[in-house]
Amino acid sequence: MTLHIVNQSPYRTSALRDCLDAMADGDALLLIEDGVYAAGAPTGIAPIPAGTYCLQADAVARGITPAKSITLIDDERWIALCVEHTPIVSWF
Amino acid sequence: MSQITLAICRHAPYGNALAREGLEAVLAAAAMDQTPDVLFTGDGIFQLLPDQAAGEIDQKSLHRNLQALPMFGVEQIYVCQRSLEERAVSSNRLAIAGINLVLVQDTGGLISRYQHVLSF
Amino acid sequence: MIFSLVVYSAPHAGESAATAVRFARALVDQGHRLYRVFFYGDGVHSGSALAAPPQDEQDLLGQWQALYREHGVDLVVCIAAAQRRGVLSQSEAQRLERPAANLAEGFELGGLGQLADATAHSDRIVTFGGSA
Amino acid sequence: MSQSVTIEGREIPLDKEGYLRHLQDWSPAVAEYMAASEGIDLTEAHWEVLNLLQDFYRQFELSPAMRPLVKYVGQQLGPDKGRSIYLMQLFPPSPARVASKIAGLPKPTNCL
Repeated sequence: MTLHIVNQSPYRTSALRDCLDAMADGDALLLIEDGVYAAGAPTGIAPIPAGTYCLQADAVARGITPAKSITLIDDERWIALCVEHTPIVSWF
Repeated sequence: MSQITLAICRHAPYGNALAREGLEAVLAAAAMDQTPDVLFTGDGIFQLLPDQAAGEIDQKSLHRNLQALPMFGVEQIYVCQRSLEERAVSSNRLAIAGINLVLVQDTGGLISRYQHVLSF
Repeated sequence: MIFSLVVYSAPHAGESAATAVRFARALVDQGHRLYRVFFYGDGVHSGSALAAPPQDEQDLLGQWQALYREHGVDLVVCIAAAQRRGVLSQSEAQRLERPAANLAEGFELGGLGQLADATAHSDRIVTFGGSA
Repeated sequence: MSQSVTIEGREIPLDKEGYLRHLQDWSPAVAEYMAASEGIDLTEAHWEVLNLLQDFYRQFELSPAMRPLVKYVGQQLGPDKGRSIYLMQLFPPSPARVASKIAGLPKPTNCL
């Protein structure tokens, strides 16, 4: 199963949309850096799948409160996700 | 048999160095007999447009570099069909001599076959 | 598990240079092996010894160098990308007849073959993309 | 140390490794000079490969590494010549690098 990592705001580039188009069943999605702007209120640009992960520090830093369906994680859990998944694809 | 590495090219040529440097990385790996598979998706499909006259902006033609792929042992590339449709680019404009263009609908399924993905 | 990282963003330009070094530190702290960090594109600026950020800002160069000192992490700056952007070792500066060298201690210049080699020798590759 | 040579009455600036500073300065006489500095006396067999390298560069805007060079030579000149040993005999010790230099292609970015 693939781990997809998105670090771009959904309002600025197509990274998130391209990523969602390329997700297979069972894949995981992690939002980091400006990608966390997709984790707040529903954007209307692209619905975020349930079970999506969000790097907590990046959300907190930006004053973003992620939706309830999103799992907040730290760097350790991020690494664990990398161990659990292959390949790892970054969208930027 | 699936390969170890997939290179995903999703940036347009010229506006971003990543398109050229991604291709250089693919060529370098191929020259070392570690030829990756290559997927063009998103704006990366614009790299494949014919009639690029990059000399007009004092750049080298990425399209000509792409034509060298068969010399490096890359004889097939994957192209995301949805990206082509979104951008109104017809796949029959994209022919490159010596390269078999494989249109992909299920990019997620393709990606899942590899151990490593390098994004460019 | 053996990891390699690929870094595209210049320090203090895109955030991902900082994310990458934080991730790298967390990796080795958890006992994973970091086989190589490959700096490509604008990421090659990470290897410049001339960066002098103010004291109240992150010292990314120092953090990479600490990883090199403490864990022998292989910090490879792509030579082709570095030549274009002006990150040169002493010998490259001489060879290319440039007036100064700036490759920081702990970093080495290497070819793109080192990226291919990293994919062959790592269980996982994580790319830290640019933002431009 | 920068240098220049005078070839056919023209002054040609070279960098310290003997590469042309300006690619447009290349001429067959310049090639003869550069080959001599690599200890190579250019024969027809050499020229056949040099011309192909220039074709390769015109076609692809790239200087070839060894693997594509061998393939290209094989396609154009036949399998007997499309072998690394053949190119090695003509342009020792590193055919892609040495022949590219003599053919007036850009200096490679990726060799230390």
